[in-house]
Amino acid sequence: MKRLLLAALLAGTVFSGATVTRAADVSQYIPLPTYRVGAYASSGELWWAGERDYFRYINEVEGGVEGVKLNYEEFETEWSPDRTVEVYERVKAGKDGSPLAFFFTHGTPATYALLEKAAADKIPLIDPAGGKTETVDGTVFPYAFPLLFSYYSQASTGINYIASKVGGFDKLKGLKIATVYHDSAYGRASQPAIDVLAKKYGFENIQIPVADPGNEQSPQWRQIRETKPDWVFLRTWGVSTVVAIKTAQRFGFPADHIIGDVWAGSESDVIPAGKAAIGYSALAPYPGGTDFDIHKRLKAEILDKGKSDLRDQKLFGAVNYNVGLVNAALAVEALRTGYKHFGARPLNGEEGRWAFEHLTIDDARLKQIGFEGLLQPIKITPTDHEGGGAARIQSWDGEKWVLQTDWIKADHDLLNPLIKEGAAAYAKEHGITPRTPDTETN
Amino acid sequence: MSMFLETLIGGLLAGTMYSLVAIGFVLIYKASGVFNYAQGSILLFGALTFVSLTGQGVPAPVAIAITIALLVLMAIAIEKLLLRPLTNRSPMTLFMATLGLSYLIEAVAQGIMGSQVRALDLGIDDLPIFVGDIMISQFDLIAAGVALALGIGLSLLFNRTRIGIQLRGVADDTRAALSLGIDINRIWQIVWAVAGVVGLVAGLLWGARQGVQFSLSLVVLKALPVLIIGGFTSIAGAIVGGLVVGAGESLAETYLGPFLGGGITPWFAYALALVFLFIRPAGLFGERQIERV
Amino acid sequence: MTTPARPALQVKNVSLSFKGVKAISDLSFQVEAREICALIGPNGAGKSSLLNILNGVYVPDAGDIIFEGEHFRRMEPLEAARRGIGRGFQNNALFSGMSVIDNVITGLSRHSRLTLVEEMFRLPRARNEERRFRERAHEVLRLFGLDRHAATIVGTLPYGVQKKVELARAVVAEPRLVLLDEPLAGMNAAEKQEIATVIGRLNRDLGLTIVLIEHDIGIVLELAHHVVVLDYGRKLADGPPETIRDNPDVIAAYLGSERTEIAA
Amino acid sequence: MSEIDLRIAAPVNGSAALRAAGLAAGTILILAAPLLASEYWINAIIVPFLILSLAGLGLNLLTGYAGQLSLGAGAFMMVGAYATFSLQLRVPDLPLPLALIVSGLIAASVGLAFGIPSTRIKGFYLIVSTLAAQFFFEWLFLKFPWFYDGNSSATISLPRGLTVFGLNAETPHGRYYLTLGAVALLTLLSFNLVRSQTGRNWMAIRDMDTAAAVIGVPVTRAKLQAFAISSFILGVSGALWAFAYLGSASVQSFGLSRSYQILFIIIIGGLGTIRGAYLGAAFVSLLPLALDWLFQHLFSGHVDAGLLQNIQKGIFGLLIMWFLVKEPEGLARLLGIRLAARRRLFPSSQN
Repeated sequence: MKRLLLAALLAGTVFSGATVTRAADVSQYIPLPTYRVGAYASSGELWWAGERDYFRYINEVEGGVEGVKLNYEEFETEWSPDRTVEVYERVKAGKDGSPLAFFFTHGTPATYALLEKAAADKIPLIDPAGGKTETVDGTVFPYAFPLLFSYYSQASTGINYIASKVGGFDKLKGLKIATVYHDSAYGRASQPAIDVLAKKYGFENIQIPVADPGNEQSPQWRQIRETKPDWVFLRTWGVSTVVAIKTAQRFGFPADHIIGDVWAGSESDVIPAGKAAIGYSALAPYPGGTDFDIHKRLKAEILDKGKSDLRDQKLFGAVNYNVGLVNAALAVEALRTGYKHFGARPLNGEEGRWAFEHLTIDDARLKQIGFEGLLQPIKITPTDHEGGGAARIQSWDGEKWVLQTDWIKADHDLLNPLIKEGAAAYAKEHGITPRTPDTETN
Repeated sequence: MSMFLETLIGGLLAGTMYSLVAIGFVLIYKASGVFNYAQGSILLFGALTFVSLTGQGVPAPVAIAITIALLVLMAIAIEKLLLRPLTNRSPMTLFMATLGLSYLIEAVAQGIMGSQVRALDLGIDDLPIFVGDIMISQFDLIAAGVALALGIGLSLLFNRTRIGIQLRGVADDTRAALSLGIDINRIWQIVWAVAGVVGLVAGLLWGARQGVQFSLSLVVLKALPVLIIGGFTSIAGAIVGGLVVGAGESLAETYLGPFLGGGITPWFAYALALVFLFIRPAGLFGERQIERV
Repeated sequence: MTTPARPALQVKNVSLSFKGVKAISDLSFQVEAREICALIGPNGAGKSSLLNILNGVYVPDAGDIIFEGEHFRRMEPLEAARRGIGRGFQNNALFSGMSVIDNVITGLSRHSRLTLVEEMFRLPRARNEERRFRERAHEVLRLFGLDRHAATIVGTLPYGVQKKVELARAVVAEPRLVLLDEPLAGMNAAEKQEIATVIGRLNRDLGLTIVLIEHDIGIVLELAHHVVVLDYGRKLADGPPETIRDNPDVIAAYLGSERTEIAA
Repeated sequence: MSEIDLRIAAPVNGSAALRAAGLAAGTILILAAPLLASEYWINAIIVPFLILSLAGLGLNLLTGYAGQLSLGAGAFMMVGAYATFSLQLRVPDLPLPLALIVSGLIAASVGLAFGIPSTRIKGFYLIVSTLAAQFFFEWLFLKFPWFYDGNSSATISLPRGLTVFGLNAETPHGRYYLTLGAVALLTLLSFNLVRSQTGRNWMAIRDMDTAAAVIGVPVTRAKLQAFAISSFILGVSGALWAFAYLGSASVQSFGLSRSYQILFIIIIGGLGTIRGAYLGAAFVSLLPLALDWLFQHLFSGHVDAGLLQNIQKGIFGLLIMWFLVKEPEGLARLLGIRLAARRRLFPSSQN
C-alpha cells in the first residue's frame, strides 16, 4: 500500500503544468471549481448539471460558439475558498493552447479571496447573483462581474414587491419589515441598502441575527412574535432557512408574508419544511420549473439521449439546475460577443473582460436562445457590471415553485451612489485609480 | 413575566434535543475513553438510511429495523478494524482516528444515498400548544419525552443488567476488567451499537426539524458544551447539561443578545461551560481523578 | 559532631483525612539536620500521605510544619522545591516521554535563571547554563551508574533502573532535605545494596538530611539514625533504630497480634 | 495523557561531514526553489504547505510538548491576521515584518488569557477554553465593523498589498521568501526552545504535571508561556495565511475546521516533534491533490463525478485510520524508524 501511495505522491509532482498544444482546432478552456462533497453538495450537484448540460448542448447541437467548441473541466473544492484558490492557480495559465477568458468562482468567499489575484492576472471573475457588491462599479473593479443581481438589488426588489402587495410605495410608511439574517458576511451584505430604503420610505427596519448553523431559532421568532412585523425577509441559507420557515409556523407568523433571498429559494430550502413552507415566496433571478423553451430543447437533445449530468431526472428544472443553465448561457453569450469582435478563436482574460463588458441580451435574443422568462434582459457596460438588477417572485405551493410576477427591477438611482461610494473607499484604500472607460480604445 | 417563562421553558425543551446528541458521546467515552468525533456522521448515516428506505416505499418499522441492523454491523466493524488495533493508545490518537472514520462514513452515506435534502415527517406537526399564554412547542415536548425515556432506559441498562455492570467495569478500568475475563471487545461492540441507535433517534428528531441533509452532522457542535458542563462520563450529566445549555442560550439570546448585537449563542454556551468548569473542573457529574502520586 | 544545629524539619500535630477517612491523626516528630530518618509502618499507615503534605501535594486538615525555622500552615509544591526539598515517588513519577538525562536535568529547573529570549536565541548565558546543568546531571548519573543510559527514553528501562533515575533526579539539585518513598522497591539484592551505600554516602559526604520510607528492616537498621513508626496514621514509636527493633508495639503492629496500649 | 508512550530515540549518529553536506544542499535547494518550481507550485502548494507547517509547529509546542489540548488554533490565527490588518491600515509606516511581530504579540497575549483556565482544568475538559476563544473571535470579528474597516464583505486584505520594506512581495517569489523567512526563523527559535529548560519543563508537565510541580518545575508559568508562544506562532501563521497565501480572508478562513486541520496535522505528523508539523502539513496538502490527480486520470469521464469525489474522501478517511493504526506516534516516528532501519541495513554507509 505504501508503494502505491508514494507513487501517487511522485505522480502528483509531475503533472504540474506541461501543456501540450494539439494542432487540432483549439477549444475555449472553461475550468469549473465545483463541490460535490460536504454540506453544500445538495445545491452544488444540480448547479454543475445545469452548466455541463448546456455546454454539452452548445458543443453537440450548435457545434460550439461561433464554431469554437467549449473544453470544460471540473475540479473539486468542497466550497472552501483556499481549495478554489489552489484550483485557480492551477488553471490560470490555460490548457491545451487555450488561455482563460474568465473564471467561474461558484461561491462568494472564493470571489473575495481571488479579487486581487485575478485583477493582477487580468482574468475576469464571474459570480452571478453573488460577489462583492462594490464590484458592480467596473471602473474600480474591471475584472469582477457580479452579474444579474447584487445583494443591494435584492433588498430593493424585495421592497418594490412589498410595495406592490400593499398598494403603493406610500403605503410602506409606518410598516415594520424584519430581516432574519444568517450572522455572516453573506447575511449582512444587503444591510446598507435596506437602511437607505427604510429612510426613503419610512418603514421600520428590524435586523435579527441568527448564529451559524442556525438550527435553533425560537428566541429570534419569539422576538418577531413580540414586535409583530408586517413582512419578514429571510437572508439565510442552508439549514437556517428550513428551521426559520418551520419556527415561523410554530410562532404563528404567516408563510405568505415571508420573502426569502436568492439563496434561500430552492427546492432543498422548502421540501424539508413540509407544509410550513406553503405560501413562502422567494426572490428569483433564477426562476424554477421547466416551461421554458430551452428546457424543451435540452430535454430532446440531452436528457432523452441520456447525456445529462443529472443523477435524478426528476430534478430537471429545479431552481439550482436553472442557476447552472443561466450562468452557462451568460458565459456562452459573452464568448459569442467576444468571438464576433476578436475572431472565432479562444479569448484571453482581457478579451474576456471586453466581451463581458459589451454583453447585451435583449428580448429578441432571449427568444432565439430559448431563455425568455428564465433570464432577464441584461446589458453589461464598463461602469455597470451587474447589468440586470431584476428578479421575479415565485411562491412554493407545496409541490413546485409558482411564478407570481414578471421581472421587478431594483431602484438603481437609489443604489448606485451607495455602490460608487463603497467602490471609491476601496479604491482609495488600495491605491487604485478608477479607469475612464469611454477613453479606452478596443 | 410569561415571556421569561416561555423563553426558559422553550430553552429547556430545546436543550433536551442537545442532550440526545450528547448521550451518544457519553456512552462511547464512558466505555472506551474515546471522544467519538464520528458520532455526528453516524447520526447522519442513520437518518439518511431511514429516509432513503422509506423514500423507496419501505414501511417505517421495517426501515427502522434495517437501519438498526446496519448500525449494529457498523459498530462491530468499527470495533474490529479500528478500536482493537488502537487499544490503549492516547485519547488524541483515538480522537483523530474517529475523524478519519467520520470522513469514511460521510463519504459512504453521500456516495450511496446521494446528497439531496430530504424531508422527514415523523407525524408530529410542529404546532404550538398554549399553557396560559405560555407557548410550548409540541415537537420539543415530545423530543424531551424521548430524551428522558432514553436517559432512564440507559441508566437502567447500566445499573440493573449484567451487561450494564460489566460496562461500568470496563469504563472504570479497562485492564482490570480484562483481567477479570470480561470480553472487552463484545462490550465495546454493544456500546457502539447502542450509541448508534441513540444517534439514529437523535438523527430522526433533528432531521424532522431541519431536514435530513449533510449539515445534520454539524449538530455535534451543540453537544460539546453540554458534555463539558455535564461531564463526559455520565448520562444524567448529559441531560442536565443539555437543559442548562438550552435554557442558557435561549435566555442569553433574548435578554443579553440585544446589548451585544445578537447571535451570541455559540460562544455563550462555551462561556457558560467555562464558568461551570471553574466550579467543578470535571463537569457537574464527571468524576475528578484524585491525584495519586 | 558540633552541637546539633536546630532541627531540619519539625512536624507538629499534623492531621489529614480523605472524605472522613483519617489518613494521619495528630502526628508530631522532628528530623535533626544531617540525619537519615526512616518512616516505617504497614501499608496505609499514612507514610506517603505525609510526604505529600511536606511537598504541598496534599493540604493537612490541621497542624504545623516548620522547615529551617519557618512555619508553614500549608506548603505549595513549587515553594517546597524552591526551598530545597527534593522528592522521590513511590510508583516512580518519571517523565516517560523524555530521556534519562533530560529527566535528571529537569530536576535542576529551580536553579535555572534563563529568560525565554535567551533560550530561543541560545545566547551565551543560555549555552553555559545548559552546559553546567548537563555536567551536573552526568556527574549524578555516574554516581548512580546510569551514564550509559543517558540518552535512552525512560519508559523503556527496567523498573529497578527507573528507580535509580528517580533517585538521581531527587538529589541532582543539591536539596537541603530529601524525601524518598521506598527508593529500593523493585530492585534485586545487589542493586539494593549498591543504592543503599550511595544513599549512605550522600548523607555522610554531603551532609544531606534524608527522610526515607522503607519496608526492608535490614536496610532501615543499617542506614537510619532515627526511626519513626506509624500505624493507621498515628505515631507508634520514635527513636534510634535499636530501641525501635525490640519495641513490643512495633512488633505487634508488624506481626498483627493484639496491640498493647499505644504509648502517649 | 500521561500513559507511557514507548519512544525509541532513533540514534542519529552518522558522520558530521555527511550531515553538514546534506544540510547545505538542502538549504540551497530551498532557497533556489522559486526558480525551479512553477508559479502554480509556489503559490498553490508550497506557500500554503509552509504556513500550515508553521501553524502546526505553533500548536505542537502547546499540545505536543506541553500536553495542553487546544481546539483554538483557528482563533489565534484569526487574531494574528486581523491584528496585522489593523496595524497595516492604521499604522501605515510600520513595515510588514514589524507588524507581524506586533500581531504575534497581540495573539500571544490573547492566548495567555485563554490559557488561564489550564491552570485549574486538566485533560479533555480543557478544550472548552480554546473552543470558547474559537467561537468568541468568530463572533467578535464579524459583529464589529471596526475590525474589517466596515467594507460590506467583512473581509480583510492588506491596503497596500504585500510590501516588505517597500519592495513589492505580491509576486510568487516575494510570497515565498516572506513565508520561508518567517517559517525558518520561528522553527529555529522553537527548536532551540524545546531543547532548553523550558522545553523540558513542558514535557515534564505533559507527562506528569504533579511530579513536575514537586521537583520544582514552575508549572503555572510554563503552561502560560506555552499558550503565549504557541499563540504567537499561530498569530503570525494566521497573518501569512490571510495575506501571503489567500490575499484576502474572513472569519470563515479561520473557522473550527481550521482548528481541526491544524490539530490533525500535528497528530498525523507526530506529537512532540519539530519535524512532525512539516510531515503532517505535507500529508494534508499533498495527499488530496495527489488523490485528485490520480482519480482525474484513472476514472474521469467513466464514473459519475459526485461518486468519484465521495470515493476520494472515503479513501482519505481510510488512509488516516490506516496511518494511525500503523504508527500511532505519527509520520515523524514512522520516518524515524525507516531511517534507523536503513542505517542498520547499511552500517557501512555511515563513515
